[in-house]
Amino acid sequence: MGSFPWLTVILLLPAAGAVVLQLIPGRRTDAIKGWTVAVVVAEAVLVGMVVFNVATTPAQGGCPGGPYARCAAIGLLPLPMHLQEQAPWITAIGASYHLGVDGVSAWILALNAGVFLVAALVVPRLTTERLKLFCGLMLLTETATTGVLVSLDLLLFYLFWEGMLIPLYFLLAFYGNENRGRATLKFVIYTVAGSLLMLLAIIYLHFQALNQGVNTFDLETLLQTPLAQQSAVPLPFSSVPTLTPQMWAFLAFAVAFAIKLPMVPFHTWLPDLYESAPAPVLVFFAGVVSKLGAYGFIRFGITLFSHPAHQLQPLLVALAVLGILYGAVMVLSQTDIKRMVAYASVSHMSFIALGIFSLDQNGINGALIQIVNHGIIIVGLFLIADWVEARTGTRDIREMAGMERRTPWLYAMFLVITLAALGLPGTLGFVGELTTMLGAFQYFWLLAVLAGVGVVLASWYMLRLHQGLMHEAPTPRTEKVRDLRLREGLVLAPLAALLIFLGVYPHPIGAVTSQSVPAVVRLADAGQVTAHDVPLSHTSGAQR
Amino acid sequence: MFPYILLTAGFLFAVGVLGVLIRRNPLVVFMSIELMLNAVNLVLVGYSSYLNSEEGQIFAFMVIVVAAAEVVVGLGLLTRVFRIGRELDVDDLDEMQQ
Amino acid sequence: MNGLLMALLILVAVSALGVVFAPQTIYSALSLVVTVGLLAVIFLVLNAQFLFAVQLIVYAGAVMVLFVFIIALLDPASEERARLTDPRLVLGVLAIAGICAAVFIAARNGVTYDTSCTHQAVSCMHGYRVGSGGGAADPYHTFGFPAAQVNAAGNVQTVANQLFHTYVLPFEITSLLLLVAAIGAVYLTRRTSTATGRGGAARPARPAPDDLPRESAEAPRETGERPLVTGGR
Amino acid sequence: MNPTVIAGLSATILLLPILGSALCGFLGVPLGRRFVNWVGTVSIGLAFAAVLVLLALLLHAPQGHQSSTVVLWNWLSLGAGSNLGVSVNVTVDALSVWMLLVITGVGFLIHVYSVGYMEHDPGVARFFSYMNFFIFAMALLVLAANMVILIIGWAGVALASYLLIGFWHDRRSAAVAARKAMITQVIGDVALVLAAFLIFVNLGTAPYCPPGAHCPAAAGGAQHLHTLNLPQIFAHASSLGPNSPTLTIICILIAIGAFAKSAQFPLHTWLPDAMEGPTPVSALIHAATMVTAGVYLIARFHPLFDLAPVAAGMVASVGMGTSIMAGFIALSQTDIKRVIAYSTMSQIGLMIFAVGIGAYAAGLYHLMIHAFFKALLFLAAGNVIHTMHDEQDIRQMGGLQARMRITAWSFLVGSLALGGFLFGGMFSKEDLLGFGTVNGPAAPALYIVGVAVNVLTGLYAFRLYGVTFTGEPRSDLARHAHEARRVMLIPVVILAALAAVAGWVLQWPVTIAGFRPAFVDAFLNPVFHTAVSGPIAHEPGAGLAGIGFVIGTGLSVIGIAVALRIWVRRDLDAPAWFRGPILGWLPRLSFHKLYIDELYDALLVRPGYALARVLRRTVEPEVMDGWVRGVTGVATDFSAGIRSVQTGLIRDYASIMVFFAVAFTVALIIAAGLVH
Repeated sequence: MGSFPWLTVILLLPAAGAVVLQLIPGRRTDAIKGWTVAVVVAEAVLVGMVVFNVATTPAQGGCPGGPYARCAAIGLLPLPMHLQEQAPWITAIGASYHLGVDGVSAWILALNAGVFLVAALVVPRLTTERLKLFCGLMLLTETATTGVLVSLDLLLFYLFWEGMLIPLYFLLAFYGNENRGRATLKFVIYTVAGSLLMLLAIIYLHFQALNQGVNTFDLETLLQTPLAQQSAVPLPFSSVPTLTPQMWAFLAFAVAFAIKLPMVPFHTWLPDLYESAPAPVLVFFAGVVSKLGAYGFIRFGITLFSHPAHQLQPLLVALAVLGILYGAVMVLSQTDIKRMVAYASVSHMSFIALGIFSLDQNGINGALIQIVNHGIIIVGLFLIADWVEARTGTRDIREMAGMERRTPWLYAMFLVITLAALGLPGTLGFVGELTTMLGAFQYFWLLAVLAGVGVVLASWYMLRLHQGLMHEAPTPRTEKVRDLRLREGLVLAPLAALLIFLGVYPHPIGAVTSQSVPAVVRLADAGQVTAHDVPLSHTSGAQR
Repeated sequence: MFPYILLTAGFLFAVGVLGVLIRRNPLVVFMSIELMLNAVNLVLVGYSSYLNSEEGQIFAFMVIVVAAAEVVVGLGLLTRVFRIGRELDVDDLDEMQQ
Repeated sequence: MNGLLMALLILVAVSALGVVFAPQTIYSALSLVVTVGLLAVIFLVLNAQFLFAVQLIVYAGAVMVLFVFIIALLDPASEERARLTDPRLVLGVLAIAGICAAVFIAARNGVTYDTSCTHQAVSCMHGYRVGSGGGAADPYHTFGFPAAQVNAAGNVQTVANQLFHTYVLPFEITSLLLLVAAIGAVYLTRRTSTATGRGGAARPARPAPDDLPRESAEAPRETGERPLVTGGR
Repeated sequence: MNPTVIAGLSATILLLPILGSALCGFLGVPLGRRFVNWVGTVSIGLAFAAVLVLLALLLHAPQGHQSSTVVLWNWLSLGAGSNLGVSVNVTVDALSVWMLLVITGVGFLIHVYSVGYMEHDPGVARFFSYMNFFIFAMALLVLAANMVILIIGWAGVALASYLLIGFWHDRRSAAVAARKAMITQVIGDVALVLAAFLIFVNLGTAPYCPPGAHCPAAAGGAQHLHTLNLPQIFAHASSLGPNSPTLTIICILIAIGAFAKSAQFPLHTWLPDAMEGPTPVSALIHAATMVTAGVYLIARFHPLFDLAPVAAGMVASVGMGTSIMAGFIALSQTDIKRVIAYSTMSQIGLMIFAVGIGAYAAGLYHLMIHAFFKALLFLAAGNVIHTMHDEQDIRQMGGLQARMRITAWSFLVGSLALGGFLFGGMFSKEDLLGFGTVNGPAAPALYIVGVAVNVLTGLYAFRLYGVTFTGEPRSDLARHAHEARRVMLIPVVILAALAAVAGWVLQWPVTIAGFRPAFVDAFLNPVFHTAVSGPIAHEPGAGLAGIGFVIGTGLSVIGIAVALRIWVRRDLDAPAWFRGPILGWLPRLSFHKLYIDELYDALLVRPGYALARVLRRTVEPEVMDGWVRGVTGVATDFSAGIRSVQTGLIRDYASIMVFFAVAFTVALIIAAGLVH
């Protein structure tokens, strides 16, 4: 790929598209949508090239099997990156414009480009008020999410992480159903609270490094800078592990990411928001924005804070498993199809969390696969829920039945997505759940068993959803529904086809992720090896 | 001598602040803001002289331009407010409360 | 020279007080004229001849004329004097004291540039050492004005040279800012059609009902009165 | 055997059905019924031909080369070391070919039959698409040489089963039954996946060496068996040692998977409900092939079960227990398909028992014979249901023998084969029961249960035959019944012929005058007699086998005879005994299927929904949102205090700002140590 700044291009292309969009007159809705689609298609093509490049070229850097101090001495960076760009940014405080792509971010980038493509395609041109504003905000969001995925500088990452909220806020606050105001407020408060904690932790890290004479926000540099172990402040309960400053910092990061992910008990903003947001926003919100929490855990959480991650591992995996089961049971109690999908999403996202916190190569690879998997599934499910709502005028599953007779294509596509969502072997869902559960199993067998209960519950609620809409005799609301339009079918069919294709041949994902995950796991394992340095390490998760 | 220049500038600035705080006439408030801007200019020029560097003067120049622009817009706003029949009192301009 | 400067500084301080405490607006304005004029002289003393000229022309000339003009135009009534117990007055005086004390202490104890300053101490920020032992490292122990040395090429030339080379972009941006301000002022002070009482004919005819979506798409750019933020659906 | 040829043939066997499925699914509706009928059946016929070629290759392969594993493509590879690395491998050996013969052979006949059965159904394209997909998934399941790929096939058949049970979408009962079947299958899948995890973590010491490649000697240090390839799993099974608890747990998990698929207690309740699907589906999936996959699975994993006698004993016991339980329930059911379904459950119980005690070949022998006669029974029942206009209650039937002679005779052949007299079952069932005399945990006890099942089998088989086909018609529908079309009769007749002849030809359980055909043993036993697998079941001696055969067949005949007297000649009013107060609970228990469905409903389903309700009404708003509200409450109180400051006057805001700015500056100066 030469020295051309591809990452900067994919980062700025959507924003540039949003700027150009302002030149189109507001009443030319066809031109507005056409331009938006053109921009996201171009972005998708470029991202495709980048991912292909990641898959086919060896990484630069990375520290194969050795202590990092030694690698640093010979100039090797801890993370094996495939494409990197670096330029000074705010030199006074050591922040730099450092972008990079590796196997961890490559497929999420592809997912990002894909869901924004879908979102642009499904924006209803005629019924969206102020279409130009909508499309512009959407493109800005894409730049922000891309920025989150390619930033290797903590400050830059934080900038995009928070910047993402601005267009999202307007999208959620202006568009959507009548409940949007409350839901948006809840989401924004949750997210900002988490992010501020993260900012504090980032500043803490910066000063930690500064104390050792390194003025930086750069992830790779911070990873090479061994953070001083500070004495813990004891808590009044002797059974509670004491919290070192690093653990506080990790918790701050973890809360920010856990809110975005979301993990139980930080999830209550999600059903409200998913219920009220419009479909195109949901497509990329559920499809990729929530995945960024998981990405953050992998990229920053467990690498920068390997000690605390290992010490809190039992808590984290317990929360993940709780999320799987809790989300699944909550689905069973819902009657609103969007809320059902929302809680199903909580359950599925917890699988991702489980994979990450197994701190194991299989688990983290699995989490990355599950990210792609769930991104595709949730996009499909929300589109279907939205289209069903538009056709029947209701979201209450009790008022719907028997749509199959009139909607065979919807039935078929919905079926494939349902099956992937319940993790049927042969779909991508199985690959993700198999590998995350394997990671969890290697940490502690009971986790995999409980996750397995979650899988069984998933088959229960997903079939309840699918059959509730499709089977039995039609109700008054559903007896005149029409099948998918060609346009809608052409959006859904690739999703369904991908779920099957990648289920039968998941190698392309695994081959890319497994190039980079070993480096992440080595970084995370650094915490385990010296866990005894930290007082009260009885919670350390070395049970293998 | 330099410390006294800084001291005077600080004083000018503080007096400007005081004006903003206690006066209700927007015109006087504007003038107080001008005072503050001038105080900053004094610091800039003082340092420029102290460090034998023209850059402070350049910045002071920019400040003067911005101040001029600000006065133009601000006074325009005031005439507007006056024209729609409001009394010239900053405490009446409290739409922010709603 | 120092005596002159000292005197100027004192005069400036006094006239500044006049701006704030003058009972009538026009006196405030005149005090301000005096203040900016004195400042211009201070600039001259500090070898900033160019700024001296600019200060006189822009401030004492243009800006203050504008102020006086507006005062004449609007004829504001004199307001009540602030009571001595007004918490804001107390706060303001305290602010004066605090700022002056802070500046004086900082200036007396020295804020010095120190190349040996690394990131070891809290008081050491990016090369500037703040705190004890200030005067010792001061490269200019005595405060003087080596005018001939500094401005061998001439102050105006030096400033212009910098302004049109190094700082040409900010310079152009400020010119743009002025332009925008001018346009804004014209926009703000123009006579609106409603104010002239020409009736509904001046307003654009209401669009036909079937035209509504287009109108809503166009509306924000047509009028300035629309609220900035409204609901979507 | 040439690997390329094997790979090509395996791929053909897999591709033909999936291709047929795709063609029917995507083009079936526009291209019409004829297209679907031809594509749907021919694809399976060709696959069957390919299986026959494989069989020929296998029979001509030299000794010791009768198993071949080939890699089709790399499925997933998560890097070196202890990371998952799975490739799509297929194994062709006697076991997989044996299963393929049943799947594609019986499958082909049932597909042909379906052409007639589904002739009036508008969803025929969907039907054949699903059926072909089932054949594909089943073929993948038996060909897979990797545990993950096996699980994919395993779930694929579950999916086909789900789709076909719920084939008639507008029936609520069908939807519920399909969901129940699927959830049960997912439980089995999860068990298998957990077993795979245990294997992954605990088994294996050598790095992966692909078949055919030159591998260096294993480097030291334990490594996970990250490929999950079956041959390697088996090769390393003994590394855990005999009777290891880990291996026992692995085997129990595999057995749970098998139980879910094969409808064994306690995961059996879905099978009778699964009869909601079209009858050919019941014949193919819920009788002949899919439900026997559990038997195949345990046979495939025989090296593990050989080393885990506790688990194997559990399997045998559960199989026999299910067998007698299902036989008991079958006695009182009134739905013609449910009776056959319970008999299927019972017969599979016997097969599970056989593989549990190590009599793999005997179990698989019964599997094939059972596929013949059970498919026959279902198809014949399908003819009856077809002519009765979807009426399935045998109390509405009767006297059909005169109206549909060929169907009735075929059904009789099937009943005899099931009952274990003259045909099919007499050979295969007695063969496996013979092993029961000398093998297994508590061999005599289980054997006695087994022969008791024989009596029950004869009873319910001929109860069904008698009530349905003999006597007087009990409804107008039955009076107007007529024989089925030829396309539906030919497969029935072929299956009847197979059920009648196969046992005589393939293998006898006893030696008569020194003569005993034993082709099944000869064909299959090399798979189970390998160097890595442990001891296999003891053959009963010739005398013992003879005595067992006489006892077993005798009891079958007694069961049949009693049934004939009660329900055909009607000169023995046996049910009267069970109307009294003493034994009255027995038929009720049987009729209500031992109340197991009700038990599950009360223990699992209702608590599940109740928990969900509690979570939604209480936990979510009070706990999950509650803690957040607690935090925000503090903030709200704080802001309420702050609000008084917000006067809306700019000067007040400015005052506050100034205050803090100055305070901050002063504080900074003091902190910087500038004040001495």
